Amino acid sequence: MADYLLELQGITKSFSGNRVLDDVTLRVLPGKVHALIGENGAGKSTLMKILMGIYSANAGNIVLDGQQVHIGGPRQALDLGVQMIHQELSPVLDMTIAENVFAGVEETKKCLGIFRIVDRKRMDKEAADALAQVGLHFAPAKRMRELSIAQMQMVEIAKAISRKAKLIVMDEPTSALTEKETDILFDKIRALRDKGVSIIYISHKLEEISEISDMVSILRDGRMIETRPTKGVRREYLISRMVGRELTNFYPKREVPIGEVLFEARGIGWKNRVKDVSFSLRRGEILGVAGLVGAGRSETMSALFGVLRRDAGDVYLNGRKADIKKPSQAVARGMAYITEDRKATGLNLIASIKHNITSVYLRLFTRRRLINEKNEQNAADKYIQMLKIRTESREKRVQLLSGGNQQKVAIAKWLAGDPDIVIMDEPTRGIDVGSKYDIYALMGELAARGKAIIMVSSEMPELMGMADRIMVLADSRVSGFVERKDFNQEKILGLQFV
Amino acid sequence: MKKNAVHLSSLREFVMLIILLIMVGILSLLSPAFARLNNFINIFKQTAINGILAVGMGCVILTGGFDLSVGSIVGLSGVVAALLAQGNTPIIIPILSAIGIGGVAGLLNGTLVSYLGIPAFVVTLGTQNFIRGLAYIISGGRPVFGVSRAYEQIAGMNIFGQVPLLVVYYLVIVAAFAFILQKTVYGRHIYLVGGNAEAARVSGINVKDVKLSVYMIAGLLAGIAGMLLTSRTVSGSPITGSGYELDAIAAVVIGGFSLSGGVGKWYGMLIGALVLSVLSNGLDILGVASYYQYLIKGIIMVGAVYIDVRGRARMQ
Amino acid sequence: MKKNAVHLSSLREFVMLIILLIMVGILSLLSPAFARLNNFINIFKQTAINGILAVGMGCVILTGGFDLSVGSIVGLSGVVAALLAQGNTPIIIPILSAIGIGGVAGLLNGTLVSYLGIPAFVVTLGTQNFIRGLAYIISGGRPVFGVSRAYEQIAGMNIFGQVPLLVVYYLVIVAAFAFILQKTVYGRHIYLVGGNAEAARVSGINVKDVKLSVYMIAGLLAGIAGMLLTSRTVSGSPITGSGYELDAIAAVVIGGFSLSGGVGKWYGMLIGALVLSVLSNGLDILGVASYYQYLIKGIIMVGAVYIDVRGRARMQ
Amino acid sequence: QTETPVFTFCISHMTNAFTVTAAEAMTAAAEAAGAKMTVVEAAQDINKQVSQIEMAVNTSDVIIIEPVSTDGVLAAVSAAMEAGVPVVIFNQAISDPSRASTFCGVSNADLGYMQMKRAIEDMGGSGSVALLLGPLGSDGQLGRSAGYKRAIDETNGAVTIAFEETANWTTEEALVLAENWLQTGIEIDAFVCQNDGMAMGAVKATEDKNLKIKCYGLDATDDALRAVKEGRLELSVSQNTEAQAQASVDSAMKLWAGEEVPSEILAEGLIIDASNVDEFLK
Ligand SMILES: Nc1ncnc2c1ncn2[C@@H]1O[C@H](COP(=O)(O)OP(=O)(O)OP(=O)(O)O)[C@@H](O)[C@H]1O
Ligand SMILES: Nc1ncnc2c1ncn2[C@@H]1O[C@H](COP(=O)(O)OP(=O)(O)OP(=O)(O)O)[C@@H](O)[C@H]1O
Ligand SMILES: [Mg+2]
Ligand SMILES: [Mg+2]
Repeated sequence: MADYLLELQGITKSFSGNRVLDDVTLRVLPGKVHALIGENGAGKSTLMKILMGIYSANAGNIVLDGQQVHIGGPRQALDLGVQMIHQELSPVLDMTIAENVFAGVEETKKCLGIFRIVDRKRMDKEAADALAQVGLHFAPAKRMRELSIAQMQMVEIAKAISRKAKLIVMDEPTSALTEKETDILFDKIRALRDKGVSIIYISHKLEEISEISDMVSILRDGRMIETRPTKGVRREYLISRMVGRELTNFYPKREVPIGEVLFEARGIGWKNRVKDVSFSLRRGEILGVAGLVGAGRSETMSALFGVLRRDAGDVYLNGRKADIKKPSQAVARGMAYITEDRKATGLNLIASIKHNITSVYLRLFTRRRLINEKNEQNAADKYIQMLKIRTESREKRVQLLSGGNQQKVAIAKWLAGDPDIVIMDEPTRGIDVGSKYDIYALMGELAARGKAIIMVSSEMPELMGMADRIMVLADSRVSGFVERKDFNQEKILGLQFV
Repeated sequence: MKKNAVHLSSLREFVMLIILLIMVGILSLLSPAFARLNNFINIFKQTAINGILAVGMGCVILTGGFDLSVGSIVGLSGVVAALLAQGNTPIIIPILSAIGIGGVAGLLNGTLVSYLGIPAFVVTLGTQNFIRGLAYIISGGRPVFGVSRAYEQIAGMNIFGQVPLLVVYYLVIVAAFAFILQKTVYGRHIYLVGGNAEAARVSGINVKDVKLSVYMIAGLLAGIAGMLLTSRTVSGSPITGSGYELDAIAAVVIGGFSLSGGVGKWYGMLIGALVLSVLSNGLDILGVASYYQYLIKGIIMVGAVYIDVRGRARMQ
Repeated sequence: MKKNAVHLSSLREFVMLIILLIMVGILSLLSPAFARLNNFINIFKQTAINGILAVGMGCVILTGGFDLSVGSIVGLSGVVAALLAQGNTPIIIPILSAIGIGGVAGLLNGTLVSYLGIPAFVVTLGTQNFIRGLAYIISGGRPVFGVSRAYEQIAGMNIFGQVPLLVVYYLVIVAAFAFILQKTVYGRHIYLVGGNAEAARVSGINVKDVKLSVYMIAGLLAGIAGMLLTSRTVSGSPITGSGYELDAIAAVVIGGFSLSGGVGKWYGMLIGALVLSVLSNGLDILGVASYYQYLIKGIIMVGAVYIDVRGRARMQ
Repeated sequence: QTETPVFTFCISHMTNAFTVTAAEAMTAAAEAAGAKMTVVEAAQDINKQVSQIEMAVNTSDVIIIEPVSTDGVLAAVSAAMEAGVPVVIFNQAISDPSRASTFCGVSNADLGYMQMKRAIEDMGGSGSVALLLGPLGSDGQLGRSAGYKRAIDETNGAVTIAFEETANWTTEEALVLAENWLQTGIEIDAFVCQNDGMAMGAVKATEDKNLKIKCYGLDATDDALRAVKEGRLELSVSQNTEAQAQASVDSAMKLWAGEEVPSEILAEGLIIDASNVDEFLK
C-alpha cells in the first residue's frame, strides 16, 4: 500500500551507545488518528523528535507522501507540513501569547513599500481566534509566564492546530488537562481528521486512545511491537502488550483506618486566586482535590506550603498552629510537595538523578555531617528500582530522561524523606499505566502507615479510584466535599461549575 | 479597566526613564551650567560612542550572549581608520575598512560561539586579547595621527547649527534598531532565541544564524564606533576602547536587560547609556572630587536599578 | 561496562587538565628555564592571588551569580592592611581588618543581590565603584608603603626550604573548598540553587541565604587575597586589583564552569587559574614580544576551551 | 568675565602618586592665586576626556589639560580655543602644540633618557637591561621609551635590552614579570622602570632572590625616595611636579587676564640618588 501519508522505516537511534530505538517502523494513513503508546522511556518522544528533525537517526528513512525526505531540522519538518505539540512544554515565558503562537511563522506586512514588518494587529487577532477555538479567552498580549501549565498546554494546542499541516504530532497533549479541555481538544482532532489531516497521538491515558484513535502502535523498549486498528481492542490487551504483564485492577485502593486530624487549613487566601480555603486532613486519609483548570488548586497548595506567601488564614499541625511561611518551614515540619511543574519547580534538570533524589533530605545521607556517597547511591538505586525509572546510570542528567521518568524522579525526591503529609499536584502526569499502579500502591502504603496525602488531579478516574474524600474547588473557593461512599462523576463535575 | 492596565504596564516600563528625568532635574537645580542646552547636546555627544556599543551589546545580550571584545574592536578599527584616513585618501576608504573590520571580528565571534559552541565569555575574552594584539601590531604600539580634515568632519561637524553629526548617527542607529527589534521578524527571533533557544529551534527558527548575526551586529557597530571615535579624537590609538565593553553592558543592564536573555526593550539601551553619562557629566560639572564620584556612582547605579526593579514589581 | 562508563566520564572531566599538561610539556620543550622546579613554584606563587579569587568567584558563579567587585575589595583591603601593617603593630590587626573588610563587602553584595533582588551585575558593578572610591579616599590615591618586615613574611616566607607560604595558603583554600563543595550539605545546596533556584526553594533550601553566603565567601577570599597581595608586594595601592574580577571569571570559565550556574567542579577552578598563569609565565620566559602575547593568549584560550568542549562531547 | 577666574583641570586619571600630586599641587597653586579650580579625571579614557573638555568650555575661563592622549585631544583643544577659552597643556606636550595657548611640562623623552643614561653609566657602559613599561601606547610609555632608545643607541650596541614588557604602572605586575625574567637565567644588569611603583616590584623580586641588581625608578615618590635612602633603589627621577603645576596656574592667570604667555615652559627633570636624597625626603 503506497498511500500512507508517512512512513518511518527502520529507525534506529542510540544516545552515547545506549540504543533507544531499534529498527522501528511506523506507517500513518492520511486522515487518521494514529495512537502511539508505550511505557515511559520506550522511545515515543525520541521517534517523534527524529521525525521533526530535532534528533537525527542512526539508521532508517522517512517517507512522506510517498517521497523519501531528509529532515535536517524543525524548519524542514514544518515546511513539509508536519507540526508537533511537544511533551516538554517549550513556551517563551517572557513573551506574549500571540508572540508564542506565531513564533517562527510571523505574519508580515509592507511598511513604506520597502520593509516587511511584523503585522502585530493581525497576529493578535488571529491568535485570539486560535485561542477562542480551544476555549481560552485571554488577551493575546498577556505574557506566557502568567498562565498555568494547563493553560500553556492549551496555547500550544491552539498554536499547532491553527497552522497549516497535514500531520500533527501530539505528544501527551492532555497530561495536564481536565476532561473539559480534553473534550475541546478531541473535537478539534475530529474536525482536523475530517479535513484529511493525520494525527499521531501519544498518551498514557488509555481511555483516550480508544475514544479518539483509529490505529494504535505499541512501542516497547525501543521496538515496535504491534500496529493494529483501535476498534474493538481491549484496554487490558494494550496494557499487557505495553508492559509485558497483565494488569487488571487499576486502583489498588487499600482500606486503612482513618486516624486523628493531622493537618488543618483555615481560611487560606492568596490574592484573589485563593479564597477562604479550609479543610482538615486525617492520618491515613487521601484527600483528592478536583477542579477545573484555573480553579486555583495549584495555587492553594502553594499557599499551604509557603511557596506563595499567604495573605490570609493559618495552617494547623496536630491541632497546633504551625508557622509555615516558607517551604523550608514546611519541609522541616514533615510536609512534602510534589509540584505540578516538574521542570520549573520540581527538578534540577542539569543535575544527576542521584543528586535530585537526595536533594530535599540531604541530611539523611550524611555521616558525621558529611555527605556519604554510598548512602546517596543506595537511595538513588532504591528509587530507580522502586519507581522503575528507566536509565543506564544513576548519574544520568535528569534533563536527558524521558518525560515520565523525570516525573518519577520528582516524586522520588520527596519520598526519600518519609514525610508525614504529602501534597501531590498532578503526580502521575506523563506516567505510564504500569508505573501509575506502582505509585498508587505506594500511596496506599503511605496511608497505611498513618501518613496523610493531598492529591490534586485532573483525572477524575484517578481521584475517584484513590481518594477517601474529594474537595472540589471552583473559582478559587471550596465548592464542596464529597465522601468516597458518595463518589459520583456528575456530582463532582457539578460542584466544579458552581 | 483594560486600558488602565495597559497604561500602568507601560508606566512600569518607564521607571528608569522617570529616574533619569529626576536625576536631570536634581542636577539642573544644583548647577545652572548643567541645565544649558549645549550641555545637553554635550551629554548626547558623550553618550554616542558607548551608546552605539550598547545597541550592539543589547542585541547580543537579548540572545543570552555576551561580548567582551567590542572594546578591542573599537581600538583596532580606530587604528586602521586613522592609518587610512591620512592625506587625501577619500574618507570612504577608512570608513568602510573600519566597519569591515568590525564585521569580520563579529563574524569570527559569532562563528565560534554559534557554530563551534564555545561559551561566549571565553570566545570574546579570547578575541578581546587577539584583536587588541592586532591593534598594537598594526600601529606599532603608537597612536596614529595626521588624520585628514575631511575625516575629522565625520564626527566633528554640526548640522542645523548646533547639532553634532555624532549625535545624529547615534540617534539614527538607535532608531534603526528600535525598528528592527520591534517591527521585524528578525527582531522577534532575537527575543525568541534569548527567551528559550530550544523553543525557538523547534519553531523552525535558525537559532545558530540568529546567534551568529547578533555578534556580527555588535562587531559592525563597534567598527562604526571605532571609526567615529577616531574622527572625534582625530587619532587612533591601540589602547582606545579598553573597558568599553563593561560600560556597554552596564548601560543595557541598567536599561533593564536581563543577562540571561530575552528581556529588554530598545529604549532601555538608550536610557541606560544616558543614565551613565548624565551621572558622569553632572558630577564633573558639580566639581565633585573624583574619588567621591566613585562612591556616588556606585550608590546611584544600585539605587536606580533597585527603584526600577521595585517599581516594576509594585505596578504588576 | 558500567565501570568503563565511569572511567570514561571521569576522563572527560579532565580534558582541561590534559590540555594544561600538554601546554606545560610544550613549554618545557621550548625552554629549559620553564621546566625548572623553582619555576613551577613560581607559577603557583603567581597563581595564588587570582586562584584564591577564582575560588570565591567559582562559588558565586555556581549559584548563577556574578561578582565584579572582588578586584576592588582586593584594592581596599590591601590598602587598609598596608596602612595598619606599619611599624610594630601586631600583624594580626591588618590581617583581620583586611578579612573583615572583605566580609563586610561580601555581606553588602549578598544582601543587595539576595534580599533586595537587584541583578548581581548591577550590584557588584556598583560596589566595585563604591569600594574603589573608598580605597582612593583612604589612601589619598597614593600607594602605601612602609609595611613591616613581619607583615612581609606572611606571604614572603618559605617553608620546607623552598615552598612559599603563599602557595600553601592557596592550596589550603582550594582544599577547603573542594571539601565544602563535595562533601558538605551546604556545598550541595550551592549547586542546587544554581541548577534551579525555584526548585531548591520548594525543596526547603533557604535560597536567599545560600546566595547571600556565596557573596560573603567571595568577599572574604578577596579580603584575604588583598591582604596577601599587600604582603607579597610590600605595599598597598588603591588601584590594585582592577580587572582581577575578569581574570577570576576567566579562570573558572576555562575550568568548565557555566555562567548560568549549577555546573563546575572544584578542580576546574584550580586548573583554569593554572592555565592562565602557565600561559603568562611561559610566554614571558620565552621572551615573546608583548604584542604577540595578546594574539597567542587569545588563540590558546579559545582553542583550549574548544578542545575541552569537544572532548567532553565526544566522550559522551 | 567673572570676579574670580574659574579653571578646570582635566587630568587623565587620579590613580597614582604622580597624578595625585599634580592635582593637589594644581589646586593649591590656584587657591594661592585666588582662582577656583575644578579637577575632573578621565579614567584614562580619551573619549571621556574629550567630553570633559567640551563640558569645561561651558563652565570655565581657562582649561588646563593633562592629556590622556597627546593626539586625541587635539580636536577638542582647537574647539575650546575657537570658543575663546584658552587652553594650557600640562605635563605632556600634545602633538601639535600650536593649537593650545601654552604648554607647561616636561619632556618624557628627556626623563627617560636621563634615567637610562645613569643606568648605563652605572653598568660601566655595557650590559643588558630589563625594561618595565607603562601601559603600551600611553604617552608616558612612548616618550620614556623613546628616551631609553636614544640613550641605548648611543652605546652602539654595548647595551642590549634583555626584556621589555608592560607592567601597566603597577607593582604587582612588575613583580611577576621580574620574577619570570629572573627565572630564565638570562643576564640582567639593571631594571629600568618607567615609574616608581614598578621599580618597587622589581626591587622586591631581586631581593626575594637575594640578587644585587640595580633598579631605577621615576617620579620621586616618597617611598621610592625612602628606598633610595635605604640603598634598595638606585635612583628615581623627579619631574618636578610642583613647578609644572605652578607654571600652569601662573599661565592660566595670565591668560585669564588677557596677557601674553610664552608658548612653552619646560620644567627640568632631576635625578635623586643617594647623594641628594636627604634634601627631598620629607
Ligand atoms: N538526549 C538524550 N540523551 C540521552 N538519552 C536520551 C536522550 N533523549 C532521550 N534519551 C533516552 O531515550 C529513552 C527514550 O526516551 P523518550 O523520551 O523517547 O521516551 P518516551 O517513550 O517518550 O517516554 P515518556 O512516556 O516518559 O515520555 C529514555 O531512556 C531516555 O532516557
Ligand atoms: N482568570 C484568570 N485570570 C488571570 N490569571 C488566571 C486566570 N485563571 C488562571 N490564571 C492563572 O492560572 C493559574 C491558576 O491556575 P492554578 O494552577 O492555580 O489552577 P489549577 O486549578 O491548579 O489548574 P491547573 O490545572 O491549570 O493547574 C495562575 O498562574 C493564574 O495566574
Ligand atoms: Mg515522551
Ligand atoms: Mg494545577
